[in-house]
Amino acid sequence: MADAATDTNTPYAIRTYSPQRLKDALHKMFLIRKFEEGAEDSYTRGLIHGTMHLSIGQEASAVGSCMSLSDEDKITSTHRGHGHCVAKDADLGKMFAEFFGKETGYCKGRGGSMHIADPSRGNLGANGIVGGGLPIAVGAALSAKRLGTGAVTVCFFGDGANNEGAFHESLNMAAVWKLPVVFVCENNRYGMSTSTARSTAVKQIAERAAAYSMPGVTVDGNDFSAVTEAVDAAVARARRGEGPSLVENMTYRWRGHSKSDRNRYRTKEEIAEWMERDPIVAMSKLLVDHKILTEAEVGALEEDAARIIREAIDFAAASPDPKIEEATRDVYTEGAAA
Amino acid sequence: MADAATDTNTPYAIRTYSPQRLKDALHKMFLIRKFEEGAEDSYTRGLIHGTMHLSIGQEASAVGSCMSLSDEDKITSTHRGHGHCVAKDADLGKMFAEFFGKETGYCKGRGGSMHIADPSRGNLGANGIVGGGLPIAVGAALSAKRLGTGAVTVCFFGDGANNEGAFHESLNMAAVWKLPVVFVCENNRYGMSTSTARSTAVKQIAERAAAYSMPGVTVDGNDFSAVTEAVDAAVARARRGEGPSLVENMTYRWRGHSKSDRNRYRTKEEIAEWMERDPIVAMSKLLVDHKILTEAEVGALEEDAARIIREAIDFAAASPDPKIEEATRDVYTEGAAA
Amino acid sequence: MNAQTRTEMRELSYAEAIREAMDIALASDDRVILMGEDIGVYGGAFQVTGDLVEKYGTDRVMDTPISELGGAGVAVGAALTGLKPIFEFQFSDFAALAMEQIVNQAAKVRYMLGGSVSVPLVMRFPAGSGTGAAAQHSQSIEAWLGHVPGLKVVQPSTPEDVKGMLLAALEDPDPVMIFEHKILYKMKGHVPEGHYTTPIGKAAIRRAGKDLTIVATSLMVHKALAAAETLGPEGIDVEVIDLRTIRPMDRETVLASVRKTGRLICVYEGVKTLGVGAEISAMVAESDAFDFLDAPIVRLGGAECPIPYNPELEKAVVPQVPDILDAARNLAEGRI
Amino acid sequence: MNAQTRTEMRELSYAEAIREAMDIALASDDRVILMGEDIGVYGGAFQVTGDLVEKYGTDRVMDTPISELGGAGVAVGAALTGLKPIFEFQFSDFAALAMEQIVNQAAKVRYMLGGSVSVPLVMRFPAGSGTGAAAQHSQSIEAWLGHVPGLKVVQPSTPEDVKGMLLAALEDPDPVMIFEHKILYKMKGHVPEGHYTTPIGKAAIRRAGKDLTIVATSLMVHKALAAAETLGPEGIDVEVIDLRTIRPMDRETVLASVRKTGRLICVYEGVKTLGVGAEISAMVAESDAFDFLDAPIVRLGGAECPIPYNPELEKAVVPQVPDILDAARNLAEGRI
Ligand SMILES: Cc1ncc(C[n+]2csc(CCOP(=O)(O)OP(=O)(O)O)c2C)c(N)n1
Ligand SMILES: Cc1ncc(C[n+]2csc(CCOP(=O)(O)OP(=O)(O)O)c2C)c(N)n1
Ligand SMILES: [Mg+2]
Ligand SMILES: [Mg+2]
Repeated sequence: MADAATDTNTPYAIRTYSPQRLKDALHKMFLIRKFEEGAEDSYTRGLIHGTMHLSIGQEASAVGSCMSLSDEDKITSTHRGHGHCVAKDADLGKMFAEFFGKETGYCKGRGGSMHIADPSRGNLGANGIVGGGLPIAVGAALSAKRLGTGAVTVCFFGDGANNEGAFHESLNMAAVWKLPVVFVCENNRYGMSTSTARSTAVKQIAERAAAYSMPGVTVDGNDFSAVTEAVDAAVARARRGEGPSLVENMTYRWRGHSKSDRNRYRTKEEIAEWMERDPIVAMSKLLVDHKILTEAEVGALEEDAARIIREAIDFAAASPDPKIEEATRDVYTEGAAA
Repeated sequence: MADAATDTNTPYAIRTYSPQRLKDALHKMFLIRKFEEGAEDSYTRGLIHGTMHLSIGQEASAVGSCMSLSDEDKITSTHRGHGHCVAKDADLGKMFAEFFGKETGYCKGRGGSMHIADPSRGNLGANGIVGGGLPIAVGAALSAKRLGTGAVTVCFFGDGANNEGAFHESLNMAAVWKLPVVFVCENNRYGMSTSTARSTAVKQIAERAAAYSMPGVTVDGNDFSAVTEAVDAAVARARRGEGPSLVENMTYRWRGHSKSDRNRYRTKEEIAEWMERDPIVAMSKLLVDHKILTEAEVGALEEDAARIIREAIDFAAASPDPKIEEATRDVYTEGAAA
Repeated sequence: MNAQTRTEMRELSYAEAIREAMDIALASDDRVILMGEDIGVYGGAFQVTGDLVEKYGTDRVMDTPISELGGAGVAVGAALTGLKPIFEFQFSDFAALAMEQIVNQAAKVRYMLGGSVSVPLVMRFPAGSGTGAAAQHSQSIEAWLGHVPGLKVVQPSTPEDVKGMLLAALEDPDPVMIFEHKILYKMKGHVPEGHYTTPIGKAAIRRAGKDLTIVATSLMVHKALAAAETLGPEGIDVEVIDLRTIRPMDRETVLASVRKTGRLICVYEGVKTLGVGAEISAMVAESDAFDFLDAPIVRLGGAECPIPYNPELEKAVVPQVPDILDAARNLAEGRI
Repeated sequence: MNAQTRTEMRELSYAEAIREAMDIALASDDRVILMGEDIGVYGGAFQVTGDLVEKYGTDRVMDTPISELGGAGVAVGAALTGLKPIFEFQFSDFAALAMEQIVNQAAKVRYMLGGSVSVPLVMRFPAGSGTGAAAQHSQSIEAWLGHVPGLKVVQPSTPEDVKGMLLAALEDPDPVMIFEHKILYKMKGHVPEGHYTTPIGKAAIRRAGKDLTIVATSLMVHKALAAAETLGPEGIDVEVIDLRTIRPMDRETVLASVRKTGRLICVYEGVKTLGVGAEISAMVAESDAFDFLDAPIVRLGGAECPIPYNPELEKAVVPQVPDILDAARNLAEGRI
């Protein structure tokens, strides 16, 4: 690989993004991994009150899908949303603070893991309702079109969500109105314990795009470049005013659905097999192979991510709790007309 | 056409059904037409309190789709359900009585046009909620499969209903569980004022069957034989335990959506064009061409239908109103456990 | 007659008043859009949007597919990102399909996000019985939404109020749900021209009286007023309060009236049990006004059944003027 | 210890009691099926179905796709045609997606069809706050369904009751909605073996008292009992009524108690406004028991906000034992 950048076999991401952006992408993937591990650890140590849904193993999908987005562009996320937040440039301290229920958190401790959002970065938020974000994403795309902002919305959802009526209604409206939205299905093969084979009457969810006359493509969701190539094309199409697309990232969550999962619906072998296909290892190798980073630099990136997460956790741990007497603040807008 | 029954060009219905059944089918189509005209007339004369949705122009779809069903088989119907009722052998007197809000009506005057049902004939009822009958049909098919009754459910719904989330969820579950249900979309090109082009991101609704890995076919819904051929095949498939199908009957409603319709969304020419394609005229011609009926016999059938409807209206008009003091009867089952 | 007098005399129907409010909003604020099923060329199932699509085009008066959940969610997303949608349910009954987006999203997102966003969304719900449309097209479900923090819920009873409250709702940064009784659409009344707002959260005393308070909502306000006219000459002087807003409820106006009259009847069309009148009654029973009560608090609500089709049954299952008369006489004469 | 004593002493958790009821039903009636998300091999989000799928197979313990509206509708259709489905919502919050089928179909179809069908359907709703799952996974929406004629709505508060009421629900030809507080799932208590039913529509007096009546629902029953234990030695003798059924409400038991004590506190977790306590209060205020009231009727309900994530805030927005103590003391000492 003498001259990667001109080789036609060079992966899309390498051809398309600057070394700096690629390094940043890998850094974000490390941040997600470390965030999730830190979250898990905090849970084990009893610092977390509720449950959580970890996205370890899905980092390429989150980061790859946001590569061509700016702060003006929007995303809607899911219950498994930490990775999307990080991909959309959230502040890690505020994320952990939210996770710890602190006043300094993104939601001032009111929302928790399932509701982290950062509107300033175009992140309209995680969502506790499976499929809940789909029509909201379409609404954001409607705003963009109507207000002429040029913004695109990337709507994350899971394979399980694809069986919600909201999926159907949302894709249909987006297509009828030719809205600038990209539906990114993170197909990790299970909605909780229920495999797509037992829940979904089609082999690949991307096949359902045809029911809305929109392009649909399935890619290896653990291959950063493949994700980027597919989503970037869909984002570009949306920006050109040609309407929505559906991209299906095949991926896998290493951990159980949430903390109550006994992992009875899948085998250890299957999990091990997918852990072999670690998206971060693959991305690291890609960048090393293309001489964008050395092994040592990869290690340094990982360590830096670990440090940031430690600091984020420290920030969160040291942050104040919300005041009890303010429990009902922000239900309505203060000083509103009525 | 010397020997129609052996001619390979002979339409399916002629090849398949006895002359008596075909005559009965045409008779039912006349009954539907006359029922709707009688309903309209009653409305104009102020005998009807609410609104109504007439199916004039769609008679072949209703009757054709029920040809291979017995009383054990179920249907679920829609707000535009009079035709389905008649096709499933409802008593016309009880139908009109219901329409007039009488105690002798199918629903004892509690339900009205949008809720006529005849469980004894397997008709689970019209439905005021667009798409409301779809999951109910799947549930009926689940019962049939689980209880081993061999019954099939035909689920009628409109083109407008195909954009409801309930459509998606229902077809998906029916397919995943391989249930004996046939989804019959009566595509009359409009949901109220909204054309499929403006509401539905696919050209033919049958294309959406692929999203559920089930067969989907579009037929001329005003061609009795074509409807019968498609639905019978789907019913047979369901009976064989091979799962659900989607059949799309292209048809047209001659009248406005309901009595509040100013018909602003379509042209007179379009209406006239479709009136040329009267399914009853076509069916009459089919039976005359195949020497199953003479013109005179067709006229006699029509007249008989008109007589039955007159008698039904007379029965309804002479029937008693429900008693006011029984307004809250039948909310719960009397003498129930709790 | 000078211009001003003419203005003051101007009468519009309730539906026209809504349309005028939407017209004003569309004309003055680019961010306002209308969404709903058949609100464009059809003019809306109840002809409320009428010909607005001709004036503002299909980009701003948008026919949605028959997708209540998705449509409501699109409106939520649009409201979160710069638009001000006015979303029409064709019948309030169909909101049952969209409760997820209304309750789990629109109502909660501001709070869940710690106040970093707001949802300037208006939803309109044609509600109530009396049209012969039976059980799935005649419900009064305002109590459901009245139970949901984060929403504001109003039930204007006059053309003037519905215009003013719709315009107030549009100025409100939070989601406002407007329940419009279908039977009111054709009712005429005085409607001021131009832009004005009617406050959300304030009840109106429609008739002052000293013997007995009736708190009524929506169409029932008119029935209560009719009853009050009959009762006056009988020596029962009724104060009629039009609650107007279900959430937040105007405690003070109601309590002040009860302190004065000592007797209360709540009249509402929704099912009696857990309907709006339950809250009115409980609000009074837990307040200092309790001490002024001379008799039990009477509720006249809808019967415990779905709305039947037959017109006589349909009337029988919601409060009518004679029911109010009976209750008021019994109460005033100490028979309760 | 003989066999009978052993039986009487047997303790199960609330979740185990539900599972036992479903096991009995599945074993004795072929028409019973369980439906819900992840109720099979996963055992249910709260491990209520547990290992039942191993005993009865996936045909009778059916994992549904994540399709609440459709799933609920399938259950309605199945109930109409010969099966007896027990449908589990994973969290009651998601019922917002299925209100159409629950309210417009299941509740109304018998009435709309003039009594020619019935819907023997049981739905289970894991409800309430206290698990740190925030605003979209912690709601108490029983008041919505309590407002709907055609449904029966219960909130069992003990392992014994939840088993008996689930079995009663299965014998009931009409749709019965069971709200199960998630915090109760692990609570242990005596549960009789075998088949028995606990009547729907009957409240239970959990503690007799003469000074003050507390009517509580679900988890709040236990908080009320804890408060009563503290208040007894202070000379405030509290009668604690476990309402158990929201629809139809047991008027007589509540009124009899209020006639005796003259003081009433309603304690419920749902949002205060238009929550279950509003109906309890209004029911008393309109009855002859009104004349026996010595003080206003106090309601302790959920705060007017979504359920927050932070555990301290989460506790603060629903009634706790100290809130009940305060209210009871104030009421008993005439400070209200
Ligand atoms: C409407 C709704 N139904 C059910 C749930 C419970 N639930 C949370 S996540 C989940 C599985 C979602 O699967 P999928 O969409 O594939 O996302 P994944 O968890 O695999 O990332 C379920 C059933 C929910 N939160 N919302
Ligand atoms: C959930 C719901 N949304 C909207 C309506 C109002 N509505 C009644 S019929 C109808 C059009 C239905 O169109 P389609 O399914 O094509 O049936 P058609 O009337 O053409 O027979 C609408 C919007 C309704 N009854 N239910
Ligand atoms: Mg998944
Ligand atoms: Mg149509």
